[in-house]
Amino acid sequence: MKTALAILRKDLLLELRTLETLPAMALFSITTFVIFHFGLNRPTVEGQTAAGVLTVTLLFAGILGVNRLFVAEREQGGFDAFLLAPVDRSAMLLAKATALFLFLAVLEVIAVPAFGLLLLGPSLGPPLPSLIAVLALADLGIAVIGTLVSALAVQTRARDVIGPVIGLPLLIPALIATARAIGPLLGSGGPAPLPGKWLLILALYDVVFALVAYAVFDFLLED
Amino acid sequence: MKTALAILRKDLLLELRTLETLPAMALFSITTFVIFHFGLNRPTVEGQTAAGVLTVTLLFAGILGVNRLFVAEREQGGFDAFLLAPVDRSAMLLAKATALFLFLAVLEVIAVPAFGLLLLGPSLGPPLPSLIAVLALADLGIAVIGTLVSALAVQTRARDVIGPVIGLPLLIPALIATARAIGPLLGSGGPAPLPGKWLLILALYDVVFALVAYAVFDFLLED
Amino acid sequence: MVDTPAIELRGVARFFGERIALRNISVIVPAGATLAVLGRNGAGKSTLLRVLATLLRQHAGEVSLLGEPLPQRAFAVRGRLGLLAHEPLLYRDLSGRENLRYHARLHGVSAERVEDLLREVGMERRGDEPVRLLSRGMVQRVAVCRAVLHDPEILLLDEARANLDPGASELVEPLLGRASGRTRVITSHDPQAALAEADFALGLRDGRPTFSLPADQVTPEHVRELYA
Amino acid sequence: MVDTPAIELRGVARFFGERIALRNISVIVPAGATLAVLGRNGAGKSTLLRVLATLLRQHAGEVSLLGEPLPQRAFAVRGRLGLLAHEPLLYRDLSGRENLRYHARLHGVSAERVEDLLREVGMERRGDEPVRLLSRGMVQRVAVCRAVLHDPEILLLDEARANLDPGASELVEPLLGRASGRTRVITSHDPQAALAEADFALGLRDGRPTFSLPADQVTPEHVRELYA
Amino acid sequence: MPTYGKGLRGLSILTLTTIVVALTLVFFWVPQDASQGFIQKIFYIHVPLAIVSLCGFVFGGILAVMHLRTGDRRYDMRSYVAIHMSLIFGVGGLITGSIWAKASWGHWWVWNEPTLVSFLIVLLMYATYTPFRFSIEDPERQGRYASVFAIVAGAFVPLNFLAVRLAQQYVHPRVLTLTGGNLPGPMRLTFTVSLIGVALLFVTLWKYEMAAKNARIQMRTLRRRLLGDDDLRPPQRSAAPTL
Ligand code: HEM
Ligand SMILES: Nc1ncnc2c1ncn2[C@@H]1O[C@H](COP(=O)(O)OP(=O)(O)OP(=O)(O)O)[C@@H](O)[C@H]1O
Ligand SMILES: Nc1ncnc2c1ncn2[C@@H]1O[C@H](COP(=O)(O)OP(=O)(O)OP(=O)(O)O)[C@@H](O)[C@H]1O
Ligand SMILES: [Mg+2]
Ligand SMILES: [Mg+2]
Repeated sequence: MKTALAILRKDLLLELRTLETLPAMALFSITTFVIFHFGLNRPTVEGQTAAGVLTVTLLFAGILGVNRLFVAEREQGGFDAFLLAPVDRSAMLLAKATALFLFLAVLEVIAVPAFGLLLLGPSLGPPLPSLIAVLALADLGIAVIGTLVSALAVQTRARDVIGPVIGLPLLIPALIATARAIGPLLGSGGPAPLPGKWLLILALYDVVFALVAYAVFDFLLED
Repeated sequence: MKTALAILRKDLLLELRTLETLPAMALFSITTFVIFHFGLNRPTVEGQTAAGVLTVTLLFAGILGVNRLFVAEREQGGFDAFLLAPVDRSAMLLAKATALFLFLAVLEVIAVPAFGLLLLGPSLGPPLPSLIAVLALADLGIAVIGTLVSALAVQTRARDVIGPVIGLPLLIPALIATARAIGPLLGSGGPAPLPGKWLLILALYDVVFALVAYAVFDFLLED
Repeated sequence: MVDTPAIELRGVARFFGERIALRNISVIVPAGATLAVLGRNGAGKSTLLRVLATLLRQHAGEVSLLGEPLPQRAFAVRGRLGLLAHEPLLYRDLSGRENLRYHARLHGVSAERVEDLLREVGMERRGDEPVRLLSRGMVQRVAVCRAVLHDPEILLLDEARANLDPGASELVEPLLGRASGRTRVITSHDPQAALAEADFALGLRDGRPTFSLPADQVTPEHVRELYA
Repeated sequence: MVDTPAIELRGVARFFGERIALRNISVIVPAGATLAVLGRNGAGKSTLLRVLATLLRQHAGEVSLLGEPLPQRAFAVRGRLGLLAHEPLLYRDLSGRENLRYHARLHGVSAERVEDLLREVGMERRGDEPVRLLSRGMVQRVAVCRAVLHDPEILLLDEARANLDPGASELVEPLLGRASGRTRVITSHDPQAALAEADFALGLRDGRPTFSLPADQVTPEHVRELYA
Repeated sequence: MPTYGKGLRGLSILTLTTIVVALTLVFFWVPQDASQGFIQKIFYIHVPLAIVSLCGFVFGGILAVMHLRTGDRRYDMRSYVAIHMSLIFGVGGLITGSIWAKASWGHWWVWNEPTLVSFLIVLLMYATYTPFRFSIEDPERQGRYASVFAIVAGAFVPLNFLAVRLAQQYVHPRVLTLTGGNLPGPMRLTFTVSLIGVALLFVTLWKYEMAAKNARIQMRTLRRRLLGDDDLRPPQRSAAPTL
């Protein structure tokens, strides 16, 4: 736990040392929505389309975040240094997944209001609590899978393909569930109740992969 | 010219060895289509919406490629080695833009059929030639801007964020033109003729920024 | 009880695919002694050090460090050994101080120790600059701090003094040198210097041992043969 | 016509922000001679070499290489100089051979030259492995090939023999050594060895010259002062 | 070294007068717009702000070209200050525009006004300028890269307007058009005076900031001369050029 905190702290330091990331992400999300506006050529979106837009934005940010999180470890020997320390391997999983989760969460804190302001037809207020729940679950999934897969990619050294090729397909179920769960919330007639089925699937997905990640992570880091 | 070829060759070889960029780009776009396929309540899209989804997806995938364009040069001293050679600096621009263009082209060879299969309502066959023309022009724009932005971002500390943040707004005009040019091609009633206006704007965009890039690129490599 | 040796290797082998990086290595280093590993480029020196550092597993044979067999009880010896490899293992975008603080937290070492060490290697005034902006020798100084931060019992030094100026070499002597009292495994491409500070010597050639002797029994003939 | 010196610096300065990395450096190296640059970690040796390599511009003073003023005519001397810096400047995911072929293309050198060089440093059989999998010394050998690939008139060597085993040191002698007939600027943390193979010596301290003399006039006193 | 303080006082007075005159005209003289009422008066602040800010960006780009051509770092400083000022003016334009939109259309944001959308994109672009500078340590490289940025962004501005304007199939019916001849006389006069006032304000602020920056640099040079070079400080990071 303390180890995970140390790693997390180091990552956040690396990432945020000048707080230039946050404004950058704010700009980035606004730009993204401007792009969707022009791309879809609609002044507003709602329902499933809105859900799709949000999910894809999330996915894109996730990939960027994953790249960023593990590059320093790989290029600068951070993994070796970590492996030399007398600490629990899973701390790395915990720390990296948390960092990724935070990255996504911060992005959403900025991007979702921007989305509401710029692109979303229906008001953002009513569906917000449910939306937060869904997004949190989705972030968790992306964070766990992203960490697992990048660790795999870093450690195999011959890091060919592995990262995205395994990671993205693995994420598809979670992403579909996310889009489906969000869709009804953003309907033009006001939010429908949260679709429990999709939420459940998402939660199940998170739990399963968190357990799997925890179980296999140690082996990934050895050798 | 020969220099550019040498660099290009090296870049392609590196990509072939590490497969870091293309799989991520391709899988990202396919994942996006899958999300929209299962996420939208419509099984298919057409017209402007189809054009928007396709363009935005390709643009994002392109940004993923942009981010990695100069990473190897920076981390492994490739810039220095290149600067030591008695060759024209612009060769780097030419080579990197070509590499990016090729990546995008390969990406499209995979992503466009996937799009036709997963998402597009109307048949992909009839509009294909016009589509290829538009995409080629769009790729050119992304390649030039992407190279420029990537060269700008790679020497900064927040490189992974700064690249997309500068690149996306810069690409908006190209994106608008592309989406608008593609829209009529994918109409449900069969392809309309290519909208010349947008093609022209796209071409103008490409030419202007190619010239600007050529003019300023040297300054990015010195020192 | 008989003193357990600090390091004991018996018939150790390690492959990379088909390539033999280490083969049939047996050596014993008593606590506090220094082993010099010599050999040509690619002989397997760094690989051996990485095996000892628990970063690589052996494919055959037995390794035990401080009485604990590897790799089974690797977790028990981590934190009791320090590695200074070819790469400094520092984050280039963090400052030396931040890097060391991070490692201090990982190893449960106090922040004062970081300051002490930085002072000892003469980097206290440059400690707040990103490692990327430091000169190569300064980076190496910080890397030395990293390796000895947790006061390890075993030190694995892979050409540790490369890039250090003569003054810095002296500064790090109490940390890395024989006087530190640690059990050490060192590699160097200066066989004379290495043998002078070693108690035992292991000669490697294409991953196989050519000699494994007390340092004072290594003859110039041995050395010549090793590099021939 | 009087022979133009291969390297001529007059009052050269270079800053990094407020920091003075070089100040008031003046030195002349005739063609074919060797200049040893000595100094502590952070003295500015690598910075000087990077200025000479046209990778950094001086902020004050004049630099001329082979009679061409820098940075104005940098393009005219690139391709006539070779740099071996702290970093090998090789792509880690490409093989040694691929790396060298790439540089050969950039420099307009034939592919045979690559093979010859690889053979000369004893890497012809390991030339097809990604650099990332090579041992540190093997990487350095490939880096040596890279630096002399285009048969440069001026060689800038930043601790060029670090990580090379004694045998490899001999192998690269005809390429990097005095016998190569090139004008050389070398740095080293072994002042004795460096002075022995140099004609001129420049001592740097915090970026400022402490001495600039023919190598045989450098006394142990000078050296002591430099590192004190 | 040029002294940017010269003539600054006269310029300040002129600017102040023009702005006071403009405000007087806006609030006490020009007739209220028939359909939009009092809120329409924000037009006289909003549009000049936006126009001046755009011109400032282009100005910054031109200065950046000069920087790269001459290698004189002072041009970088000028370009930096120009873009910085333009950003402030641009945000002002965006906010006043937002207020206007809220008052007249009931939304803070509308997509069907091409100037507005394209200006948003331009602002998004330039908003990265300062963080971008800040993330480059080497002052010289910082200047060079920032200039490249400024040039590329400068070229981007017109292209962006073209594309965005064409993309709008339906343009909101307009009460006022700058180019069209249907701006009534008093309105045109008021608008022109406002525009001149804001432009003068821009120039004045630009000069003030240049003068301040200049003074600081001269201070440092002096201090270095007095204390000698041995004042070895680590390179301090700043988005602003340090020369
Ligand atoms: C949030 C930002 C903005 C909003 C909400 C906004 C809103 C408006 C509104 C409501 C009008 C009046 C249109 C009419 O009554 O016909 C207007 C006009 C105008 N705006 Fe903005 N604006 C914004 C930003 C900008 C920017 C950044 C520019 C800079 C180029 C700009 C330039 C203009 C011009 C030139 C006009 C007069 C156009 C005409 O009547 O032809 N606006 N704006
Ligand atoms: N990860 C790896 N994959 C494949 N081969 C490897 C790997 N690491 C090392 N090798 C090979 O193992 C052999 C031994 O390498 P090692 O780094 O141990 O040599 P070394 O004795 O340290 O040499 P040097 O003096 O050059 O540092 C070399 O042939 C090297 O190419
Ligand atoms: N890019 C940079 N930015 C800021 N400072 C730098 C940069 N590069 C070098 N320096 C500083 O310049 C000084 C000289 O560095 P240089 O690398 O030339 O030293 P050196 O003599 O080669 O030392 P070493 O023996 O350790 O290799 C050092 O204080 C270093 O921190
Ligand atoms: Mg080694
Ligand atoms: Mg150096």
